[in-house]
Amino acid sequence: MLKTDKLEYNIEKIRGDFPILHRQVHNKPFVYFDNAATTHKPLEVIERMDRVYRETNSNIHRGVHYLSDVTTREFESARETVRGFINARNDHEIIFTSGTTAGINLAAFSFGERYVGENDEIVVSALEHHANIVPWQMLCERKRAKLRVIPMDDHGELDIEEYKEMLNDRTRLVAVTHVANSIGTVNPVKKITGIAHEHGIPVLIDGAQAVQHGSVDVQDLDADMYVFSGHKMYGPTGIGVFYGKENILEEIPPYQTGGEMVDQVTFEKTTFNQLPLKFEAGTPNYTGAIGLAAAIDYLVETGLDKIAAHEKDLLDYAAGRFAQIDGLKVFGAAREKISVISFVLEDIHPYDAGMVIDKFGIAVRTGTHCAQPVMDRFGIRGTIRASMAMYNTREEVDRLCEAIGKVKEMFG
Amino acid sequence: MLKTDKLEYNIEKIRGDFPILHRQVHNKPFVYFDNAATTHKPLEVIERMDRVYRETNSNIHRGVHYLSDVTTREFESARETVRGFINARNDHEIIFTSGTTAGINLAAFSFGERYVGENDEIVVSALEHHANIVPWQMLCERKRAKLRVIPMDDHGELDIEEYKEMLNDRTRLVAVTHVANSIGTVNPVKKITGIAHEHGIPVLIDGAQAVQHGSVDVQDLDADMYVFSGHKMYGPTGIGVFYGKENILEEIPPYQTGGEMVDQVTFEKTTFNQLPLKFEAGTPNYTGAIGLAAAIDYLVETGLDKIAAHEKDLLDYAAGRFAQIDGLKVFGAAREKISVISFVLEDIHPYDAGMVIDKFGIAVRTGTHCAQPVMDRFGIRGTIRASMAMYNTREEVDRLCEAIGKVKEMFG
Amino acid sequence: MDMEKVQEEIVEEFGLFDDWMDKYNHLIELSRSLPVIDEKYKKPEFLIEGCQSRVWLNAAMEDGRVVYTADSDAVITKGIIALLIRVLSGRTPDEILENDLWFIDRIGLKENLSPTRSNGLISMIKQMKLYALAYKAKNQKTGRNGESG
Amino acid sequence: MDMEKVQEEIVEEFGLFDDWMDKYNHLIELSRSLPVIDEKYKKPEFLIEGCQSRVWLNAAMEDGRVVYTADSDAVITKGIIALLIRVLSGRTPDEILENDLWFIDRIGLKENLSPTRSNGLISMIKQMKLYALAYKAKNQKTGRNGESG
Ligand SMILES: Cc1ncc(COP(=O)(O)O)c(C=O)c1O
Ligand SMILES: Cc1ncc(COP(=O)(O)O)c(C=O)c1O
Repeated sequence: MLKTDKLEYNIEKIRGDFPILHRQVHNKPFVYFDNAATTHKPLEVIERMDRVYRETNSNIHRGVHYLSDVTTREFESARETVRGFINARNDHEIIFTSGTTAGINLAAFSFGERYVGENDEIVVSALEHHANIVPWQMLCERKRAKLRVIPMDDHGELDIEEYKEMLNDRTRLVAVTHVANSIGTVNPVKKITGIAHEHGIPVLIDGAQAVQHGSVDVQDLDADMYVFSGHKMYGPTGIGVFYGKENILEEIPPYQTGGEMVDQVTFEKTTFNQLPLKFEAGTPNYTGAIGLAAAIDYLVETGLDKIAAHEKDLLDYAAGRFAQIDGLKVFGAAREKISVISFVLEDIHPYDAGMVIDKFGIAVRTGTHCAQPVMDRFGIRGTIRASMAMYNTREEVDRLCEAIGKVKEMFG
Repeated sequence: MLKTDKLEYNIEKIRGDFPILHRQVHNKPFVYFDNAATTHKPLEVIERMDRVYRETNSNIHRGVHYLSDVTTREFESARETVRGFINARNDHEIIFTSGTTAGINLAAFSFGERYVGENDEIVVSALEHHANIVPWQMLCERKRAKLRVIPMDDHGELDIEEYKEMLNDRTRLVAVTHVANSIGTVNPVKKITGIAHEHGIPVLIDGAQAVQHGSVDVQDLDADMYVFSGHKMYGPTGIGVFYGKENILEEIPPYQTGGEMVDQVTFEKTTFNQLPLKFEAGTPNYTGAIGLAAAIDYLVETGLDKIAAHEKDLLDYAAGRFAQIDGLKVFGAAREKISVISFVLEDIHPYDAGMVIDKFGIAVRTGTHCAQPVMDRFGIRGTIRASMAMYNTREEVDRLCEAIGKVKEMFG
Repeated sequence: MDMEKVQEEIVEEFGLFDDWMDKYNHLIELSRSLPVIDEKYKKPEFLIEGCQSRVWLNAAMEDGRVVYTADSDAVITKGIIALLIRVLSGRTPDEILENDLWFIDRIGLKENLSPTRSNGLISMIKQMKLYALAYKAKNQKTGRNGESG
Repeated sequence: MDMEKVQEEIVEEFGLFDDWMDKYNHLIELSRSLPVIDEKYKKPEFLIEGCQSRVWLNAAMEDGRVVYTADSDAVITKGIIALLIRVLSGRTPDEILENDLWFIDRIGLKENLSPTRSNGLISMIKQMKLYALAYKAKNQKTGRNGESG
């Protein structure tokens, strides 16, 4: 156990670590509730990347010179940090990508080329972000395969019985989100994976909204593939992770090709390098990977359990306050739910609401949240979404409620 | 004309802008001649990205809140900066990618899906980096198309007559590098494009080694597609540019799919967004794009012509000094050549040489430089490559010569 | 009143309000004055792309002048279109095409009213001008204003 | 001399040199002592992956001991293999598999000699141990050292 585990969750210290939280917006103290879109960065991350550029920058792997070696080591050590973070078995199962979307596209292409043919089926859920729908649709179109969708109920929970019915000997892959970005449902991914495995079907989990809110253990989940983004977990933009079990990564063909990931190149034939290089074509975003490792260090030092507890308290508090607001309707009432409240105000367009809330210096997101099918399911065109992070406070929730009051006053 | 054009090239000021140049390596002042692998970053770039994370960070496009708007504007203004830099006709012809390799893979997939079929031909040159070979090989394998290679002569110049012969009514695309990273040849890309266009064949140019060394005008070159990386032009890692003419971008299908690049998503059907979003799936590396724009501003302010003149002086000086070293053989003697000297020392393995040169605090690269076919063409297994940038000096060339002297003494 | 005058009037109106809440309230007020599009035109063909809220726009030619009707599901957006219509509706195609909408910047519509989706605003104006252009072309074809295509 | 002793000896030897040029010169010297692999083994099957320079390695069993021969096209690499062979060659498989090569860190081979490609060094050691493992398995099969598999 970490030594900090015994300390209180020091919210003031944590807020002090994030420079941007101390600015003003529209002459009001800034309140940021758009964390599901992207999170802010602690000083550790900002300064770590700054240091790369000022002191050690060099391209990695093939250089014999000193700084190339230093940067290679830091990049590979970032890989080891990620491995430890999600408890993967091997470093070479960690592939750096530019983000979740890139990771899912990698999977859809490489896994698809190897395993998916005509009339085969891919299963996704009704709770997916577009990033975990469209690449599979494109694959199905290319291969004439079928996309099947696990339905959800009115609470925003997936129907596991339906899911069981859906699996058959044409099912090649199940791709589900760990946490739904639109309404916060935490899916029972371990159960979902277990059921798929009974049929020998591999599972990809979209962890974009999960890794920043609690510990994830890919071996415990027995996930075959797991993807996430750096920028949503307090790390930099332009970096993400694709985890794949070794046997899958060995089996599937590379996705992007180019320098570094090849072994031998002639115009007649090219052979590919070993894992993880096989999947990392071109110069990787090594600065981003090093920054991501700094973010992970920060999360681990703070303690993911403590973060989860703090965020749960915030969510409960916000739910309680929202329940008292007339005409406010929350979408998503799953028993397991994380950090996101998606709501509408009766007869008020989310866009109108968002524009007024913004004037209070408060950032929320409005619209479909790249999850149009979820909106369709609820028969709405969009919501106002407040998504919380480790640095948010109850006072900020109060300020949001105040702004909502004003919205109602203006448009009610 | 820029006002700075009248000033001298102030190398001391320029070196002052790059913090890393002032460090020591192995207790010696650091000399960096590995610029073709990656370049260092001026303060403007480092501080610009730092500012994003400290002051304005937010995910772009779909937010109604203030900082989302600020970041969206900065991201789109970075796109406009890139457009101006390569003189593209429209902003929406500029697609942000994670680097050159990603850009070429985009082209190989999207152009390939639309235009390449069985027995069609793709033409590349003998001077390509692996990034501009392997994606086309993979495409050819998938589509049963053929890869043709423009040969080069002993000077490292492409054989334009052979190239003309090679084009036929099965040729779908010509993909050539603007500048060869391995030996510095500047290809006559305008001529190559003109010849292809006589046959109605589009041309993709790999500008990874060109944009940092002189002005590039995609309209003047009449390039159909042009790709480059931020990290090789004094910008950050994890960002690059894919330029495509509007009509091509409209015609070809998207590559990666996911959030932001879609218009409507249902499980039955997805329609795609307009350019450039159609090609920018997921959260783009907006910090990287803003950093890249800062790098471009820095290059433009310094003056690309002046940089080119400075680098030419360095190259000539180095060539002159190298000519006096017994047993040193330079590969690549093209009439048009940029910033790279690739050489071997008689009977000495490049790796041995590189290790000793490193001890002098000097960074050079050794090996095949991701251009194995170039090495094969010359019948060698690798070279020592010194690649120069805007901040290098004649004194640094002298120090390299001194180190080479020591190498010869030790292994001779 | 010519277009310049109307724009000046709007700038003056907005100048009365110190803070943004008041400006928003004014837009909400204005939204009620929007000449509402006929229900039968509330179809995808009349929807403007690039807006976070849905905007439908139609135009008709009356006595050589373009008359716009519109609607939106968001109130503030409606207020904005009402402003655009106040300036542009009932003008000749040439007036619409040649005049600059400088009032937008002056009342801070672009920067302050619709933070991210000034895209939406641009799309609306573009669509309004497209209608004007279409009617102008039609007029020219039928020879009504004497110029040749 | 046992493996510990040989490693101590090497550390002492390298301790004599203050600067890296001298250490390199010593490696160049050592490269000449490398027991060179037979030309017929200079084939892809004997090539070690992960090295910037090419390294060929072979092993034979003589009286229960593994004897290595090798070559490389780079001199410093040859010197490094010569060191590895000095420590490991002529030992029993068990000795090779059980003993730690601590001398590498002590003379700074990993950090300082081959800056990036300590990968190559790791591959070499791995390959040498693999040979030992293979011979051990073979011995066990033929029952020569009494243990069962
Ligand atoms: C000519 C050329 N093309 C492509 C690349 C690949 O660029 P990146 O690694 O940034 O994707 C390089 C980089 O070495 C290059 O020199
Ligand atoms: C569940 C989920 N999946 C995928 C993504 C896409 O992530 P990125 O934009 O970083 O590629 C997101 C981001 O909104 C998400 O919330």
